[in-house]
Amino acid sequence: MTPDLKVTLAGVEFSNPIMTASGCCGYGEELADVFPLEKLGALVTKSITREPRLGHPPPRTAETPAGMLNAIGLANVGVKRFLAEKIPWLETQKTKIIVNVAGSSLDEYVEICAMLADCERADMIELNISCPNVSEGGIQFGTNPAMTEKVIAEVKKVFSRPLVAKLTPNVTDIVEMAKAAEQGGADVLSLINSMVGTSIDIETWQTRLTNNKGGLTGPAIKPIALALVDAVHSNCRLPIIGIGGIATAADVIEFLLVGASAVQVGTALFVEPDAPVKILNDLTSYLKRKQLARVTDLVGQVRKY
Amino acid sequence: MTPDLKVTLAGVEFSNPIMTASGCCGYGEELADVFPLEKLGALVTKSITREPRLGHPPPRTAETPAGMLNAIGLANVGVKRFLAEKIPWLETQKTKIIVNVAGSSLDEYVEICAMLADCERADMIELNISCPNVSEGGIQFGTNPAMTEKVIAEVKKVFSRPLVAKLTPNVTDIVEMAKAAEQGGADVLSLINSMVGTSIDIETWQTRLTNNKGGLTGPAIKPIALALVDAVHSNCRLPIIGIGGIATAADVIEFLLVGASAVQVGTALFVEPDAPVKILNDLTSYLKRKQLARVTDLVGQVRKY
Amino acid sequence: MKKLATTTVSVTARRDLRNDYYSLTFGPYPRVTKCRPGQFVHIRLPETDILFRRAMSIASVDTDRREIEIIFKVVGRGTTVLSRYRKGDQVDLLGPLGNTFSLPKKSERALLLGGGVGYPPLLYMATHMVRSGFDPKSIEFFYGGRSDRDILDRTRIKKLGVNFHPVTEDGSFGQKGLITHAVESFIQGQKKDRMRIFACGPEPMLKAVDDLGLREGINGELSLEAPMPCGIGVCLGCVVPLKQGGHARVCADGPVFAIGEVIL
Amino acid sequence: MKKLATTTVSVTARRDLRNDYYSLTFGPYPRVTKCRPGQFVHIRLPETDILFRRAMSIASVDTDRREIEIIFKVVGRGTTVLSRYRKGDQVDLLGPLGNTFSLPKKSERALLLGGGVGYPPLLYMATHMVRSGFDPKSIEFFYGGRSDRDILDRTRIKKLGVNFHPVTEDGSFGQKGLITHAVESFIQGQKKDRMRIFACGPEPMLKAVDDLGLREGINGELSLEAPMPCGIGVCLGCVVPLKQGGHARVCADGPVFAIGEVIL
Ligand SMILES: Cc1cc2nc3c(=O)[nH]c(=O)nc-3n(C[C@H](O)[C@H](O)[C@H](O)COP(=O)(O)OP(=O)(O)OC[C@H]3O[C@@H](n4cnc5c(N)ncnc54)[C@H](O)[C@@H]3O)c2cc1C
Ligand SMILES: Cc1cc2nc3c(=O)[nH]c(=O)nc-3n(C[C@H](O)[C@H](O)[C@H](O)COP(=O)(O)OP(=O)(O)OC[C@H]3O[C@@H](n4cnc5c(N)ncnc54)[C@H](O)[C@@H]3O)c2cc1C
Ligand SMILES: Cc1cc2nc3c(=O)[nH]c(=O)nc-3n(C[C@H](O)[C@H](O)[C@H](O)COP(=O)(O)O)c2cc1C
Ligand SMILES: Cc1cc2nc3c(=O)[nH]c(=O)nc-3n(C[C@H](O)[C@H](O)[C@H](O)COP(=O)(O)O)c2cc1C
Ligand code: FES
Ligand code: FES
Repeated sequence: MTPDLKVTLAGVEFSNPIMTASGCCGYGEELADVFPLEKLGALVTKSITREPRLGHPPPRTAETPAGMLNAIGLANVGVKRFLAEKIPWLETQKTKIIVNVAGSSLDEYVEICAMLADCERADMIELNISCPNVSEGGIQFGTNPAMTEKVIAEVKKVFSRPLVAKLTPNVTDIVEMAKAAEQGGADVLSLINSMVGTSIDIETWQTRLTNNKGGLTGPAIKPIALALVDAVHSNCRLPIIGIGGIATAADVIEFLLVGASAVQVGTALFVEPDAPVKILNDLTSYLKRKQLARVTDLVGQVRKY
Repeated sequence: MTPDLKVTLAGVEFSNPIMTASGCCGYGEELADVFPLEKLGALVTKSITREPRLGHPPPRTAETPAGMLNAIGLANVGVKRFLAEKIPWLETQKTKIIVNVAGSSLDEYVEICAMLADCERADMIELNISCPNVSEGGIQFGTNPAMTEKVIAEVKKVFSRPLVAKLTPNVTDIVEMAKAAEQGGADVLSLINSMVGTSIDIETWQTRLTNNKGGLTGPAIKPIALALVDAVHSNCRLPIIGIGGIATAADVIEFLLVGASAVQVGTALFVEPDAPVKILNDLTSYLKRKQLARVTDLVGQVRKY
Repeated sequence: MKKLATTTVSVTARRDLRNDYYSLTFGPYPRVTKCRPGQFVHIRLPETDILFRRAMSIASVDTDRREIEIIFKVVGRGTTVLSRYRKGDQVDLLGPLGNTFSLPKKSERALLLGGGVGYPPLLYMATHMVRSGFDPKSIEFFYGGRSDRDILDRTRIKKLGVNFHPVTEDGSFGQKGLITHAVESFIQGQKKDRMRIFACGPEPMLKAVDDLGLREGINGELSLEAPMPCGIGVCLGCVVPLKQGGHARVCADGPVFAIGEVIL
Repeated sequence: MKKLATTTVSVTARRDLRNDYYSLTFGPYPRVTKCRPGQFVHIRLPETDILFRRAMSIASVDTDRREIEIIFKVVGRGTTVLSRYRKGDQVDLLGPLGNTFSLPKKSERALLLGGGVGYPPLLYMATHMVRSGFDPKSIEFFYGGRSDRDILDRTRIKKLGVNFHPVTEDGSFGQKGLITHAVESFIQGQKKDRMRIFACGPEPMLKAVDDLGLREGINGELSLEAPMPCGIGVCLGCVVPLKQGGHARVCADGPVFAIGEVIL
């Protein structure tokens, strides 16, 4: 008997809990050369802003112990070209599409989401209120509960399908942010975005990123992400998409056990572009071995001392 | 010409900037079997509390990608036995001693520090206001600027030698905490303590630590620590002791470049107990190669884009 | 010589044993003369994605050739990496670490109990006793495993001249059953005050041995395992609770504890 | 066959070249027929403490034996790990990736410029041209390095029948000076519109070649390097600024760019 991998978040059914994380899968075209995107529960697009953005000048990535730093700076084609050029191709793909939206002002978030409202293939919007790589204000939303609540509430007025609030780990109390997001009307929470970090070249004494600092991601941050998902799950009723350092089915299972209903794979795609396929196979074997009928049987089942 | 490795923090001269971090070198006895402690700039003791503490039951460590989790739970002999049994041995060692103090109440901090005031070999006290592994309140001090300021101001009344405030990374704005510590009268800042994290055994579904969560340390967190030291150095005038994932001289140099005046080596001691000696040798070679007369020539010299 | 040090040694021999067990011999190891049965070395796995060293009991020493041997089973990431080491590869050892089994009186009967991967330190103990002039026939060497494939080094053990008692759960080699049952029936009707137990193996086995020793009034020692970040006593990660209260560090206060001493 | 895939292959040959250069040949590689000069493979270093794959230009292909070769110099952690691979070891390749050098017209004179570790893709280019029926004498193969020890594979290059122009900074082998100077003096008084440049090497060299091409009106292509987290175009980490504005991804839009196209 094949275990049931389907998960439902805010009324939307996903064929399985494995999604690709924003900024780690472009708009899907390249990954589609590696595996059929219908294998994915969902694809989350690179953050879309109102205007096209080049991002920061290179170098904008650096390798770190079991992780990486990036300060891409929200390079993207802008919402107009996204709708004109990227969505038509995405419409041909048999997977759910979550469009990640970033802005540097309340207006910008609302305007972009309004433009996506008519785009049926935007199954959900994920609000990136937590990107550490833009100075104009992106991260402020995610570190301030009132602003978190406000931006979500305003976006909900213009976008009727489910809204995912993507939380930053760079806060004293993530539960406070989760509750603010819930208060604002978020349907789902996703966490975590990257941790602020930096790296210095000891030969040149220069920072390794033109932005001087960047976002730390990859296996290194997995324990942090797990603790934060656990904290939010224990204190908030919204469904959670777990993100942070996921590379294997074992990682996915850890996130499900602490309360994530689905997960996103980010940095691991750079190392193994077909990681989602391997993860799905191994997750299925695990469920069979543990004689579990549904992947949802794992959610929140962690045993604490 | 041998480069000058001496550093002076708050008027105290250290023979070099390499210290061993609290909780990673016990009270020094074991490490003294590996190398003469006079090689160290300073030894920072395991956190001392008023009463002896057993700490949490095992398991209380777990391995993670390029890091580890610990929830030792401040196991220590208590201040009385520390003074009676540990200090006499430490007095025979030719290195500076920084006594790390932890408490679960303002009173406890003050009482311990008062007891240490007469102990001349406590060259400095490092206040652990940031331990994530005790539920009684330890971490609250470090995440609340008013309490941070208060506990430091009260301790300063009873302990006249320099005071180091050890900051937690688990906050939205570490600069705010640094300024509160400065306001309270701290002479030196040390950062970072561990990041909150967890890990789950996917076979048993049980958390890997009896405390259910623990502190993430080791190379994995180095980029985070560097960014935080950089932020504090750019916004606060107190000298900084950099901590987090340091294993090699290259790591030390990165910390000095972003503004640390000295560093502490923690988790790396578990892998290479003589890491400080190797670091010193490699640091000296580096200074020679770069034709720098003093290790202090590196402090804060990072070049930003 | 420093009391504690890391030493770079080379793999001088490698044996691929049955059922995913391997033996590696390292040398030249100048600290070989400091090694005693029950002690372990902490092995670095550099340039891998594994942070911590892995503890391995010393299985034998050759003071003339300045070599030490470890025997391990591949059960996880660390042992997989170890199993790839070939003759000539370099390895970094921290050790010898921990306390030691105490030698029994010559008049005593030594019951050596090795269960599965707990066998190596008892091989060392038996060899050391024989070399130290103990009558091999005063040594009862119990070796337990799931089945035939788990009982290593049979000729080697027999060569020592000890009384060899292999035990397998499925009875495919030696006595059938659990090692503790085999020991229990062996001691029936024997003088218990002249016996001493030395045991290493999985936790349930050690618990059963501890119970047996206490119940039957047989003194002895158990060698414990615990995850060991540092191995030298500074991290306090490897503790076990003691019956008298408090914790002991398995790495520095152990790994050998008296029967009745720890809470298993 | 999927457009993009990771493939597990074995090291089928290993050559330890001079001055810390190594050549590794991998096979059987079913995707060998898809490889073209200028492309690269992204090599995983599993179970090491190195997260990212490392990009390596394809240096030669053997479609009969289904093998590809890479040539690299040990300069850091990634290449140190690579240099330890021995015949029989397994390796995981993502590729072939990137665009390709475009073949010149048969009437054109091809100037191939390989500087240091930039040599491998030009070896492939030269071999491919000769195999595709280009007159070897229409190929000017410039190969620059610090000194004698940096010029690899001399017999192999000569065997191709191309015009070989080794250049070393210290003059210890071939012409003395910088590769770009050697090219400059070579083209003096020659018809520039019938020439095409193909270059790979360190950034200062590429910049000089770009300037030269623009100044002298010689068309051609440069193969760039950049740190490449993904290699397939999804991370946007490897971009270079374009003269026309905007960024190009070195991995997916390159690594080969026309002279005058990118800001170096
Ligand atoms: C004193 C002592 C002697 C031993 N002697 C032997 C022996 O002779 N033969 C033998 O086969 N085995 C021996 N072991 C067990 C051995 O050290 C390995 O831990 C065990 O084989 C696990 O295998 P692995 O490393 O491949 O597993 P892994 O899957 O890599 O690790 C198993 C789990 O333990 C954790 N872990 C492993 N090592 C540590 C550490 N140092 N600190 C914290 N957590 C850790 C890992 O994170 C993982 O969760 C001994 C252990 C001790 C303590
Ligand atoms: C298209 C292409 C083709 C190449 N072909 C060759 C070749 O044929 N022969 C050859 O010798 N070299 C080649 N290189 C360079 C090679 O990929 C290595 O990056 C280089 O040799 C550095 O060596 P290392 O990995 O040992 O250095 P390291 O010290 O391990 O890395 C050097 C620095 O670059 C960073 N870095 C390395 N790889 C990445 C990555 N994938 N993503 C982000 N950061 C990274 C590291 O973090 C480090 O800071 C090529 C590079 C590219 C992009
Ligand atoms: C190169 C890169 C670019 C990213 N870009 C975005 C982005 O545009 N928007 C966003 O919300 N998150 C972005 N992220 C964060 C990821 O979506 C994810 O939250 C983070 O990487 C943690 O997951 P991981 O450890 O699996 O990579 C980016 C991450 C990386 C590595
Ligand atoms: C096992 C362990 C125990 C620790 N105990 C203490 C402690 O008692 N008091 C304290 O202030 N910090 C303690 N720390 C934190 C370290 O002092 C240091 O801040 C942290 O480990 C980061 O440095 P590292 O990455 O070099 O280990 C402990 C860390 C570890 C790993
Ligand atoms: S392993 Fe660190 S105290 Fe025992
Ligand atoms: S390496 Fe990721 S886009 Fe080029």
